[in-house]
Amino acid sequence: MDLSFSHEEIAFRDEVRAFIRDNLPADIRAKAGRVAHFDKADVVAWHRILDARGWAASHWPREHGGPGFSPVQRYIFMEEMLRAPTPEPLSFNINMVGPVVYTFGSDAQKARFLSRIRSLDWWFCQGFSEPGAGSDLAALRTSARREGDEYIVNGQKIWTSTAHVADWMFCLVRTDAAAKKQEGISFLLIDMRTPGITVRPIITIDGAHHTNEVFLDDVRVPVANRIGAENRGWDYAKFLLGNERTGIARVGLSQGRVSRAVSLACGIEGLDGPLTDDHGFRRRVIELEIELKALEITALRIIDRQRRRNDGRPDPASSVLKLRGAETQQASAQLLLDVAGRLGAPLDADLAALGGGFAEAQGAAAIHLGARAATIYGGSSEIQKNIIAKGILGL
Amino acid sequence: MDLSFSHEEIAFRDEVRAFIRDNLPADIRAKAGRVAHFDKADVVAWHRILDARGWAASHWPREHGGPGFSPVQRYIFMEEMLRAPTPEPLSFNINMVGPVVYTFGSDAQKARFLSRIRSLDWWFCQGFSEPGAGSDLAALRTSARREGDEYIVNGQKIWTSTAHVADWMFCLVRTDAAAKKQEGISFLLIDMRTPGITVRPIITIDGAHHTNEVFLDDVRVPVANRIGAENRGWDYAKFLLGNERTGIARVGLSQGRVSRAVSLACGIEGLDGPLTDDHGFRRRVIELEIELKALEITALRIIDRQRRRNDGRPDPASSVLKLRGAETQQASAQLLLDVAGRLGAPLDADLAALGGGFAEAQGAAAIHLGARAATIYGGSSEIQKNIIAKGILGL
Amino acid sequence: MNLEYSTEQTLLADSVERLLSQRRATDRRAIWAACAELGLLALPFPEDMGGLAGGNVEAQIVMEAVGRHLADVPYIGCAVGPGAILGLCPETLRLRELVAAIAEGSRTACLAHEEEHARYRLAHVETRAERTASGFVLNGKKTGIATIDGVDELIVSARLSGAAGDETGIALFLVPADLPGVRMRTFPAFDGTTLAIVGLSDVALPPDALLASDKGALAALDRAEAASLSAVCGEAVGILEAMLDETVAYLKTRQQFGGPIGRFQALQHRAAEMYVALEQARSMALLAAVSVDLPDREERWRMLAAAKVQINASLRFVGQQAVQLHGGIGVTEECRVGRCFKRTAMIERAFGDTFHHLAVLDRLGGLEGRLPRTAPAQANGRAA
Amino acid sequence: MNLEYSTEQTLLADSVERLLSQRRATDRRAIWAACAELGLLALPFPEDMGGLAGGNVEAQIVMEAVGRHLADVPYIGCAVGPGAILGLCPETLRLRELVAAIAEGSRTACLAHEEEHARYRLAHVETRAERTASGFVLNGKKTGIATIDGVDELIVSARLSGAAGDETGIALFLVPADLPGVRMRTFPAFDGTTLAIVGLSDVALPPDALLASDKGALAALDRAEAASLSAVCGEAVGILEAMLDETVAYLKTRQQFGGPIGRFQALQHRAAEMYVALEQARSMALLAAVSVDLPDREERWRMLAAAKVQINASLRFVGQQAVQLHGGIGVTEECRVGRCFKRTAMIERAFGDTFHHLAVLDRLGGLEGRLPRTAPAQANGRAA
Repeated sequence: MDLSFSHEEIAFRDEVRAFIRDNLPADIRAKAGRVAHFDKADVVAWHRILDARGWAASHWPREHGGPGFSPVQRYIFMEEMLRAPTPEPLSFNINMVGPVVYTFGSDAQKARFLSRIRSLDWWFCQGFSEPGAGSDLAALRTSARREGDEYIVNGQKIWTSTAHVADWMFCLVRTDAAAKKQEGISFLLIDMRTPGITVRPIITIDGAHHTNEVFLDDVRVPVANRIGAENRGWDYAKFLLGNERTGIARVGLSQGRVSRAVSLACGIEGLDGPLTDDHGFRRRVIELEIELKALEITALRIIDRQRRRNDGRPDPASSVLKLRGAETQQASAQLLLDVAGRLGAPLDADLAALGGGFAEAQGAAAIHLGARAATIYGGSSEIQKNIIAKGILGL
Repeated sequence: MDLSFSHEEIAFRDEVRAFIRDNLPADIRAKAGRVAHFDKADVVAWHRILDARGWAASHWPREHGGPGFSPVQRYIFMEEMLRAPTPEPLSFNINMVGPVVYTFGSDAQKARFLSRIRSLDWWFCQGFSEPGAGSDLAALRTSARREGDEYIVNGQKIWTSTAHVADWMFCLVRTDAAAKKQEGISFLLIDMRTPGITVRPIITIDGAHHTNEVFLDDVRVPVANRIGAENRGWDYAKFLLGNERTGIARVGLSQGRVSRAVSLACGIEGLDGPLTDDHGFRRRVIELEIELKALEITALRIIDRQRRRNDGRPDPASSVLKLRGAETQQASAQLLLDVAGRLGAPLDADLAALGGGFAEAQGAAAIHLGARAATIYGGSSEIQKNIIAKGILGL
Repeated sequence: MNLEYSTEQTLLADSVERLLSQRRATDRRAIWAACAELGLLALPFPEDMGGLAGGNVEAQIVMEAVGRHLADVPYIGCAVGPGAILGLCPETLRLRELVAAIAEGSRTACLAHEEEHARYRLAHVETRAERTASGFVLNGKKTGIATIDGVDELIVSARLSGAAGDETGIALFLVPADLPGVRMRTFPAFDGTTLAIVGLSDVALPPDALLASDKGALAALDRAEAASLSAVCGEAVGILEAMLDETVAYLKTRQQFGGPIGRFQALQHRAAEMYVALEQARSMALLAAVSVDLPDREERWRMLAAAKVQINASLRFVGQQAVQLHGGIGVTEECRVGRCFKRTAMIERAFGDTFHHLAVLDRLGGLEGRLPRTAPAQANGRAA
Repeated sequence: MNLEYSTEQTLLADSVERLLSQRRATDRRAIWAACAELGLLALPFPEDMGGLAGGNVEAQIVMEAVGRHLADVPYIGCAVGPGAILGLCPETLRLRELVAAIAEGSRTACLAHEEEHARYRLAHVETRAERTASGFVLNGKKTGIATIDGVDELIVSARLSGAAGDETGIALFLVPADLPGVRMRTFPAFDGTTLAIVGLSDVALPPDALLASDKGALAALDRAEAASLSAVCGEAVGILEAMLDETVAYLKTRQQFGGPIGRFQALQHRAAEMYVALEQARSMALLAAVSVDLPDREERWRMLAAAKVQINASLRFVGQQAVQLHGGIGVTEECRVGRCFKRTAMIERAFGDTFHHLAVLDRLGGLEGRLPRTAPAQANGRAA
């Protein structure tokens, strides 16, 4: 048993670290850790820098343009990016639709879409959730009626993050209304410029326009843009949702926040001297450090098991990573705002110009507020507990 | 709005305090706070001392031998006993079967039972739970078949605390097997000397023989010992379970444990000097103190509301008292054992003779282990949450 | 012991509730005028200055409604705080006129005490006041000021002597906001309320601008802090109520997996825990209200610190649960619970956060004084 | 990185599991003999003394099975601890013979280091050793000793110089339990295991009874403490597994309100949280195992302290949930979960409780060393 990385793995980590140091644009670096979401331009810029190095699609097989990383390398790569932090390669493209296309797509679809997905020439968003179908995704009602070589799509999607900047949407639609819930669903790729698509912003409590409602009104989608067989979309969606979840704990992101909280606290005088002497603060830091260490090792254990099983099936234990990962992201964001104190109050970015304290604390509130979504999106904590109870404990 | 006690109430508190100081036998005082349960002899001795003062049945109406306390006086009286701590007047007699008898009993039953219940001439135990009927009490199956002037009772009770020292048991039995769950249940008083009763001890994790299984095998109970109408026992049981729950938070008990933990900690040197300097310990004490203060005020608020409503119906908000009260009893017991550390390990009471530390820590483990039942017995925490969700929030 | 509202208190609660449930929260000035009409603005001021001498329970009644309706009414900064301060200042004609004008809504005043580096410490004042031949000159910066647009008068703390954190040497001044050298900048806080920063550059004041100094000034600030903490506990209770109500309603109506999600026991139990947190907060708000005027400074701050710690915990727990139980909609601006959540985060750090008040209790040997003290007592824990 | 058991480790796990699932936990001597037969007693000792030089993972494998079966096997006190100590002592004929006898089960030894006032501090030794013409004389009292009935040899720490808490001046002695002046009293602990107290009154020892002194003795004790902490983490994982398994089985079978209680979502979610706590504990046990031999003392104790804090939290959470979900039966002696719960409470305070290890981490500036240190580093936090 050996928990430490091998020499090769450490060399790889150093290589990634050096690459980030040398290639992350200065303007993006300046925002790092101070924003809840990077802008599209930042994501694209960094994504393309990675792609030029062959690293944008870190867990794709080499044959489809991936770098051929081992599971441990993938983990190291992701954590180094989070720890910096850099923007992340667009998950919708890299973790979601890409693997669906190279696993279930036709040769023509692979030829048309794969390299553009990888390089982020086309930005994808995810059209899954609907107002009546959140955790109960299979209750979706957006319909796709076949007319010749086209589907006519009608319905409404919600929580469609980045839809307002996306070129394409991968989308679950109901192609057989008579079939049972999970059956009769198909998986379409929809060009966002198609007439009949309306994107309405949803402003979240962090003040950001990150997500949207998408209305589909007689939207015509070529049948050629359907992935796989008609009415089998649920299978592809399940594959997509189970895919590559070892990075889901995002330990590096939380570690970065704890580090920022401690360095912010160093400059703050409280009741009993520097805030770094406050016992309540110290205790919260230490308890978070312990939780994150446990989570990191749990992630490595799951990776190790996957490496040995090597069957590519999702491990229900990765629900632990999503569950505790989201909680520690929230706890670290909360800690950051707690340290910022009253200096974290301004929403107005210009205030940063006003004074040292306000500038130092910038973004703390938005990061805290943005982090509340971590236990809701991508399979809520309740869903993760259901998965553990049923999938692992057999309850 | 005034949260402080009136001069009269403070005078009453002082009177109770002085009475306890002057009348609690020295041998009982020596055990105070060091045992999870007082012995029968201790309970009886103190109960009778209280009864001689007219205080044993603190919330009974004056006409039935109660002292005519106001709700606030009752609260003060209970809390002072817990804080001392003294044995408590036997709940089965005073809080449970007594009020049922004076509310629903016949004149003959009142004449025969009430004063003996009050004075503890007869020790009662509670025959409600059964192996298949715990939280789901109405699922009970112990049957009572009528034969002339007698019921023939057959079945099994469980969690019958003090059955092995009791003179009587008040007992729910099924008198109509055909009726729906809650109907067809009757409320009997059973003399524990009746042939056919077998008491089997259940040893709990605190090492105590406090509770039992009771087997009833053709036990003949005079119909005259049935309270109220046949098949209406469920109503009386509900009345009993809802009765007088403001003392249920037992704040004084937990406060006493916190005090003992702090004074124990004063004598212990840890990593950074006296354990009372340990920040983790101090934080736990302070957080418990805050929680207990909130709970105390919540109890007073509920008492105040009851005083104004004055309808005698149970307030579902008192579930808050049971829920948080049980949790703080556990937290304070846990704190005590945590302070005791390795000195709390011995189960062997003789070890107290060995050394200062072991003697000081005596009973900490048994109190901690015994406290685990607090969230289970008397309506588990889950049941309390159900009551709040349904009874208050309408879910 | 008497925990029932008086007839007047019940009437007050009803009328504030009516006022805030009728108005949209957008027009702050109009709401302020309506508050004046109801007499709410006279409430925190002493009778001998023409106020209504309302107590801390009354202030909580107002703020509970403010919280319940998520109203953006700077009642604490512009009424409770000034009322507590001015009540301890010697009565003068000028103050009587000011209080009358505040009460009728024709003038406004706010407390400008907090500073960037104060971190909840009451005596941390860096702003300097120098005595001059013609009065005083003030220099410094005040932050985190809860105020109304176009406020007329600022009650400013400044230091005549000593270093930041010293308990002596602080003075209070009445500063018209339109004086030369006073630069006020308002900005939106993350919860949507308005805060202000005030820069003071060589602000010249006449001698009668001095409201109080030294012990008197510190006592007045201490009282304002205590009264404000109590009032914000009331606001917290109102927000907790709103979040619980919204969540229970949502659980009853939101359909998923073929029925309302409120039928799931896991969610019922969490709603029950939210109720418990609300009840405990209500109890501690009550404790805060009756503790503001405790004569012993240490006893007072023990109770107030405990109240704030508990209420912060309830805010955090209930806020998180409310958002989580709403799912995606809970983190949007259009959802009331989302907006409530932001307000909870702001209230948590108003008048001392949990780190601060636990440190205060730690210093004082805990709520019951059981523990040995850790440092020379600096009672309300606001000194450096 | 390699987190797979080797073939030998898998075999070891299987054979210990087989041993403990076949035997009733009552006859401690018989189980001990069976352990010897399996080679488990040779495992913690170094090869050059005739041991099998098993590592910390192997010790955890043994203890995980001990925990899972709630076996009363003092493997830590009588094998892991002595193995770690003797491995750092100069090899002598006498030690070789002793180790061979321990390995075959014909003789037993245990560590007698803890004292009444030690409170988890490694260097807190009050027992005195005086040099005499013929060797040494020991006086003092040792407590909390995990041992087997009729143990033959005690490895006793005693102080040649200095005051309790000093890192220098400690020595280790091999003390036959039947020497005049050695009085051992065993007693049942609340979890049903056996502990002992040893009184030492003018116990005369020959010169060769000295195993190590000063830095060597402290290093050996430190290593024993680290190895024991790691091993008890393994036991904790075994108990956590047992409690989760029992609880899941109970939820599936216990009928209430017309069906198995495991259908209630509130209970499912709590079982899921128990699983999470188990997985996190498993990860931290792994961390402990690979950290025992870290050369840097501070780094070592950071990792070990973090592991113990997390595992204590898992024990507390899972133990409480397991008992609560069992209801009344959970607090009885006849219920396995009730007995597991008692064991968790004992393990929580074995080799440092949460107060202690959090204080250690506090001193060292946290797990990642981000925080400023609070006191001169006393690496494993065991010095006064």
